[in-house]
Amino acid sequence: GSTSTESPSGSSESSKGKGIALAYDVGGRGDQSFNDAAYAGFEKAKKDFGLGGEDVEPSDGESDADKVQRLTDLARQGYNPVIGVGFAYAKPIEEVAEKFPKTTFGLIDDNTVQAENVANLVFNEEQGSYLAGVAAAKATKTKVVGFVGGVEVPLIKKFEAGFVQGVKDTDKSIEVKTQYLTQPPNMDGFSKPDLGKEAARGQLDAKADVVYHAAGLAGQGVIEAVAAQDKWVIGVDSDQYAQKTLAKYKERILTSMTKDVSGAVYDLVKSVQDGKPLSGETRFDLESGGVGLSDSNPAFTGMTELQEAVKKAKEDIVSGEIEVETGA
Amino acid sequence: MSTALAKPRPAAQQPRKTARRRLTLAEWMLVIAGFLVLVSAVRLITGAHGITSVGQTSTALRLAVPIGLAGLGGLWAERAGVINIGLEGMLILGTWFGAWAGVQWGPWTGVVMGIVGGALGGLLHAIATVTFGVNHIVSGVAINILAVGATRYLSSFTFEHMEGGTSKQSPPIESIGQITVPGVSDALATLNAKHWFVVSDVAGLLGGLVTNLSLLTIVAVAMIPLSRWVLWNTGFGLRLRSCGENPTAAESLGVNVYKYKYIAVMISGGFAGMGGAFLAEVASNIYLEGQTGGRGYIGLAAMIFGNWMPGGLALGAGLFGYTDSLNLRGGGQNVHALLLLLAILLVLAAAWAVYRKKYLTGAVSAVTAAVLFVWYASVDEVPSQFVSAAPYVATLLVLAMSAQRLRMPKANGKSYRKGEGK
Amino acid sequence: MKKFDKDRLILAAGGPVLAIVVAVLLTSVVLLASGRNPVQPYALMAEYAMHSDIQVLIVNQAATYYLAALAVAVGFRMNLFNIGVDGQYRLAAMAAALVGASVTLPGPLHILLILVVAMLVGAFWSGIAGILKTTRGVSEVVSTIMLNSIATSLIAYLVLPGQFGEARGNNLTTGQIPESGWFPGIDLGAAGEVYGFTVVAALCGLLYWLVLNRTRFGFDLRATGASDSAATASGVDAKRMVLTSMLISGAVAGLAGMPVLLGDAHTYSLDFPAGVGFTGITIALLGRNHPVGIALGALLIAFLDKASPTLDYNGYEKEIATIMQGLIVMAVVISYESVRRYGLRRQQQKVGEELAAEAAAADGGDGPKNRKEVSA
Amino acid sequence: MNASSPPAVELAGITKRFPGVVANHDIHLSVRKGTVHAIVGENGAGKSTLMKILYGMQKPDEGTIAVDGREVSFSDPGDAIARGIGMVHQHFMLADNLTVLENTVLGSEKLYGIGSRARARIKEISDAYGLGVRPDALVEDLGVADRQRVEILKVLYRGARTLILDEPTAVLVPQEVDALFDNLRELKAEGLTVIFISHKLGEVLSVADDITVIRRGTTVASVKPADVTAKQLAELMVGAELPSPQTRESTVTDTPMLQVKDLTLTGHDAVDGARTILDGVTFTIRKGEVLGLAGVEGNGQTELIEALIGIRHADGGTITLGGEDITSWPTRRRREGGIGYIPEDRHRHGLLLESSLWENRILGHVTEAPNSRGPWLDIRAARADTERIVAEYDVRTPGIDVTAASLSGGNQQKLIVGREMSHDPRLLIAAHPTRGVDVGAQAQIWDQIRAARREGLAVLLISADLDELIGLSDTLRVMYRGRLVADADPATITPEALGSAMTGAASGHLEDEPRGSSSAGGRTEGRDGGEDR
Ligand SMILES: Nc1ncnc2c1ncn2[C@@H]1O[C@H](COP(=O)(O)OP(=O)(O)OP(=O)(O)O)[C@@H](O)[C@H]1O
Ligand SMILES: Nc1ncnc2c1ncn2[C@@H]1O[C@H](COP(=O)(O)OP(=O)(O)OP(=O)(O)O)[C@@H](O)[C@H]1O
Ligand SMILES: [Mg+2]
Ligand SMILES: [Mg+2]
Repeated sequence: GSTSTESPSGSSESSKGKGIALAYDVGGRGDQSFNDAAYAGFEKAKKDFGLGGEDVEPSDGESDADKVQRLTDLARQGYNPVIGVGFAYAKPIEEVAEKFPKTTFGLIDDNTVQAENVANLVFNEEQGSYLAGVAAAKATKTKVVGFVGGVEVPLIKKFEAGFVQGVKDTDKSIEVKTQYLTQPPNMDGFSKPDLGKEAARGQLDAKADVVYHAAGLAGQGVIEAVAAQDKWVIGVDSDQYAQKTLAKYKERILTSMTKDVSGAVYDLVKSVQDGKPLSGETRFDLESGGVGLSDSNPAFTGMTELQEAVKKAKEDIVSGEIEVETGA
Repeated sequence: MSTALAKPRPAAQQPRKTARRRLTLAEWMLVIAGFLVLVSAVRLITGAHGITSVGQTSTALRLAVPIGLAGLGGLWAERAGVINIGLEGMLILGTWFGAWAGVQWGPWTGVVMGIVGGALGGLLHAIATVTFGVNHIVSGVAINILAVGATRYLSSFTFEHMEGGTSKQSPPIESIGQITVPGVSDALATLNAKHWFVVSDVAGLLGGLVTNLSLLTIVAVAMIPLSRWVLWNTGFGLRLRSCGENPTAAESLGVNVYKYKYIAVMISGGFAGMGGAFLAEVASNIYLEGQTGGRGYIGLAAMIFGNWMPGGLALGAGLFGYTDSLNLRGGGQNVHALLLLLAILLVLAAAWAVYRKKYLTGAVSAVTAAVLFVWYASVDEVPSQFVSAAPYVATLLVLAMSAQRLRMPKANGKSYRKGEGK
Repeated sequence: MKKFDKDRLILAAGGPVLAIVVAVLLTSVVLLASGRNPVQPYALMAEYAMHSDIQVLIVNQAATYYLAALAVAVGFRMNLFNIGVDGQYRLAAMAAALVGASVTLPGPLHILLILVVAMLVGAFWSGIAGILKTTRGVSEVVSTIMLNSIATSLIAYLVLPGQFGEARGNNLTTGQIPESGWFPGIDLGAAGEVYGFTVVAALCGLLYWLVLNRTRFGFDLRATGASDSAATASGVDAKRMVLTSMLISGAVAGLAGMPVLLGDAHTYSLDFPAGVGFTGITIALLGRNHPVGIALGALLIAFLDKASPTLDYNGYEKEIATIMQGLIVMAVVISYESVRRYGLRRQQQKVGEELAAEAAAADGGDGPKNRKEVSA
Repeated sequence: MNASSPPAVELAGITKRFPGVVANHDIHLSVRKGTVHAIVGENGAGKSTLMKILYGMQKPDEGTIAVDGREVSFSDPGDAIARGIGMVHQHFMLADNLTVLENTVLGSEKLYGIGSRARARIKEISDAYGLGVRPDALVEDLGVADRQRVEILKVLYRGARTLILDEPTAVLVPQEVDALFDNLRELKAEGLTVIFISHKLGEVLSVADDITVIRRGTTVASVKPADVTAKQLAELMVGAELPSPQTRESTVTDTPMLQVKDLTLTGHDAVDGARTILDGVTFTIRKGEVLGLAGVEGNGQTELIEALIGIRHADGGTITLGGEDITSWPTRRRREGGIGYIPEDRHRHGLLLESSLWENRILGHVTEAPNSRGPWLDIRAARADTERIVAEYDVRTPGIDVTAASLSGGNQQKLIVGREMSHDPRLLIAAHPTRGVDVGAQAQIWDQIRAARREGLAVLLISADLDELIGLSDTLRVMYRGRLVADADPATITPEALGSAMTGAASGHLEDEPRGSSSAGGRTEGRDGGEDR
């Protein structure tokens, strides 16, 4: 029989294609985090460049074969670029990219796949987290700060490592409490705010007065718990101070460690549109602004000593004077 | 659920005066006091003051509530003879309906609708198992699948179009309100912070029960004695239980067994639904896909653990909530302290087994105790991966030590047809 | 006797067909109620599944499901409810991948080693539940639920880079199994590759049937499932039977990870498919623990899984497929039960009728019936 | 009583069909107020069905019911109870895990609540009729006679004016039966009506005012006890002459087949810890001997059988089969070694109800020819042999592929007997081999046991039917509270004498006194007095 993707129009090879394709990782659209950020970039690019597009969610417990199928489907239909959100797409993209040399594949959060038509969009989360650590160290009065990670996977370990280093480099005597919510493959730790809430309460009870979370949706629980006690919380991924669902707590959101997935998606689309598609590893780091600290909370920008320390740390990282650990 | 192997029959001609030896109140107090002293000692030795802190207890309570409610759901169904493995699905329906109504009409309406949602799941289970006589487990599994699909589907018509909601998440729900017993709470917290022997531990345990109590938590906790009262002290409860013990006998006395099974399974779903509403409204303030995370199954386990009794299941849910809270609140050190506690308990168990001349059990306990002690002595913290397994390991261990004393309702899980009894 | 057999065949086929029709109708009601076209989703899915590459996906997925469902079915046949297939499957896949990646052996031996490790580890994990049940009376339902979660923690620990795992970008893996440990697939060109292990899965089904229906052991197992007390009285050691079937169930669960591991992934990583064991329960129920029924059930669920993405592309909610799954399971079990009852009643009726006819003939023939009986 | 008052119960033209069976066909029955009305009929005649219809548990397909002259229609037992009808079922309808009080008030909570008022009322009734029940005891801790009383109490508690007792005496020993009859007479004196079902004709003649005979689902006669003899009644029931178990030609040899020495069994259960179930049980069965074991249910017979077959492991003592010590053998090896087993509860222990006949033929003998070769089943041979059993043992079935559940009880039993006999057992353990089996099949099963005995089979027979026990056995033993307390010669013993030993009133060697009072011979305990015969 025929395969699902044999496109009768034959338009697949045209350079302009049908637009952008976005394939999500577990969680999919609506996770208020990673996937949603990718979606934001996707939407913006669609609008700015007047493109069409398709975004597709995964099913539960799927294997690589399903991802390969999804990517092939999208590439065959003529989408370009085809973006896989999350490291789970590494192997599938490696396989599919070979079959579609003219299509650009974006791979977020992974740099293990090397190919001419694959753009590895990776982030130095540890660098941004380092700044968060510096800010926390400067903001704490009790000399105890907390870190709540959603699921104990290497990606989140990077957040932790940078944060801890940032705190310790600023003031060795500060104690960092670390708490993960679940272990993989149980991804509840990214989606259960109640767990985040209880973990944050535990850290607050242990005297922490600044808590940094890297827990996706579960982080909402962290924010709620910390705000309830008028302590500082540091958000993650996007500027959580500006998030509507969190408006109630925004006063207590000191800052957020932003990870510009949206921008990365946008950049990739733009490069394809410009006819110079990104290839190989593109790092989104402090220097490029791919990661950083948001400063929409006036209370945050008003802390001068803190701001200076953060600025200094940023310069040192950019200049290479400070080498931030990734926890691997 | 379990296939009972041949059980000795009582010799007919020897009526036994004391049917079941129960611990007296005084003995219970003694056991509890002994346990407290032990825990306190372990706390002082290890310096893991977190194990009996106010926050720990209060977190444990919050984590225990949905499990306990699911367990109560299981209890009501199984007391009427229907195994309810669909609790997970009913919990899911509870989260969705609770949030859906909660967002629009306020949290208490949400609770009511959560209960209704769960009860709908119960109704479906009752139709399948009571009317059609389908295997109870099969029907439960089907309900779990259906609930997942239905709530996802419904979300994309409702929450997705709401301000602040997505297809996987509801907008925030207004808080249901919480209370802290003024004065008492602070006093207990102060006492707890002194780290005194036993006194601080008791203060911590009590403190957790009067601090930051959600109103729904109070309602939920009240359901335990209420269930006990209804099931064991009213005619309604007696009829319901008789359906789980011997439905044919109940039928022969004019009890409408189908009706009571229906009621019981719907109440069962209602409790699970309330648990779901609790998850969506108190534990977090939004509905989220996958929010229940297997708590229905854990609730079922708590109920079996509690020997199909409300008090027992509360204990089971409490144990689970407590170990889970240890895990979420600086787990490594706390669980490390627990290793020592467990080792000591096992030494005691070994001694008891040897006293009862059960040498094999004694030896196994002793060896396990030794292993735990070595582990305790050789590390400062338990790896987080193992900490997260603590609630499950604890449940398994306690069950392994107590399971043989359990007794489920005799006709539980059996299909019943009117007029076909022998 | 042929008459009964024909009846039975009609009844056996009637149940599922009726059920699927009912489930489809109910799903259409749901679609209608939500203002969707009540027919088009099926057409879309059917059309999508006509494509050969989707068919390959379905078959490959079905192989995994099939093994998981067989594992569940072995338990069901004994009235044991092994909810722990998922944990056994994941732990076994992880251990097998670890061992497979750390040795190099000639092809068949390498694969054999991996399979043996997978089965042993799966059996070990289910055996814990078995031992707890036989020695301590712990319900396997509860213990396997707990063991699933404990397996998660154990795996998380073992795949840490400090332990046995290695980091690959943001992923953690157990290292790549060398090519000698790959199970050769069946290449279908553009449609893709069917896992070679699908054949093994089918053989497992055959073996399951053979052991259950043609051996002494299988008879004992079925007898225990049909009546625990009668089996004990017939000389089956019920406890040993519980443990044995738990071990077999776990070993088969261990194999469930092999189609993907040996045919595609060649390593265990954080994104290895989870939840397969739960789907296995559904499928075992659908297939009534019969190897052919399970195969059909596995294909049906795999079809719903793999064809549902097309709904997404066409503006429908993919969840329609999940709802359908639930409705099918519900409808199937209800119709099975009704059909079973009907069949039993019908048979009793026939026995009654035939005996009455026989008695009438005998009465007409010679004298009072009782006299004849006693002298017989 | 008052002849002009309407009958307490009047059934007219009742017909009830079950799949494959017409249980009741055009039955007419009229029960006078204030009398004891007996209904007799052989197994499966339709007595219980009729009573269930009267009690609202089954709906008649045709016919009418009138209570106190008014026509009624019951949709469930609640309606019947409201009309003053109460029923004590053939099989106890009690929830084991509930207390006597709970079992009693269940369904009638409105009468006196479920607390102290109910308890007081129960005490009152119990005292009034001398039932002696303890309201707070768990039913599972009660013996059969006590359970029987709880059942009667349940009916009285509801204020029933018409009591249905469905085979209340089946599990009672003669002394308990007498006590029950005293209760019945008292009830009658109070103006209550009793419908009493039994196939023990002696009882019926002694207690009933009227007798109705049912045969094959329909009323065949209504008689007064003064007008009939037991033999006439029996022939009315059966519609033919009666077979009898009495045949005495001894085949006992000197070779011991089964020797049991000091068998001791202690039960451990969560409920009340250790408890002695079997206490030093010692006996021998020789080739060609039938040893009958009498005893009230629950005195350890079940456990003894289970210990012999190996389902339970004895805590002490030895079991020797044909000179071989089999104490440590598992069940399967014992069965392979030549122990045949006719279990007392065929549905729980003897059959796979939803499996076919040929699979049931394999059950228990899966390792033996012709069922298997090596590890493989030999289905063809098993089927062929099933055909043979069906033919030889007159199992009435249209074929061997039907499920066991679709056979009638008697035919199920014949299949089991055929199966066990097909493996040439050296020892047959037969527990209630003819329970629930009709007269024809009963005789057949007796014949088969006798025939095998002639060829050297040793039989351990346990039965509640004392006539069967006395008629079939070469030797009799009585078991009481886990011990063999008495022995007797079946040639001379009477059921009454046996009955008194079963209640523990007599022990040692029971003398052949015609109306056996309990004056026991020596005070020898079963343990000591066992080996001397
Ligand atoms: N629920 C039922 N379904 C089908 N057949 C039934 C049912 N109940 C009774 N029967 C059949 O109806 C017939 C009459 O049974 P019933 O129990 O009334 O007999 P009985 O006279 O009480 O016998 P026994 O002396 O053995 O108690 C039997 O053949 C029995 O198998
Ligand atoms: N509770 C029940 N439910 C369904 N069918 C029943 C039930 N009891 C009996 N039957 C059916 O009724 C028929 C007769 O069974 P039963 O054993 O009562 O017959 P019987 O008349 O006593 O026969 P026998 O004289 O051989 O003992 C069988 O087909 C049996 O399957
Ligand atoms: Mg019968
Ligand atoms: Mg009867």
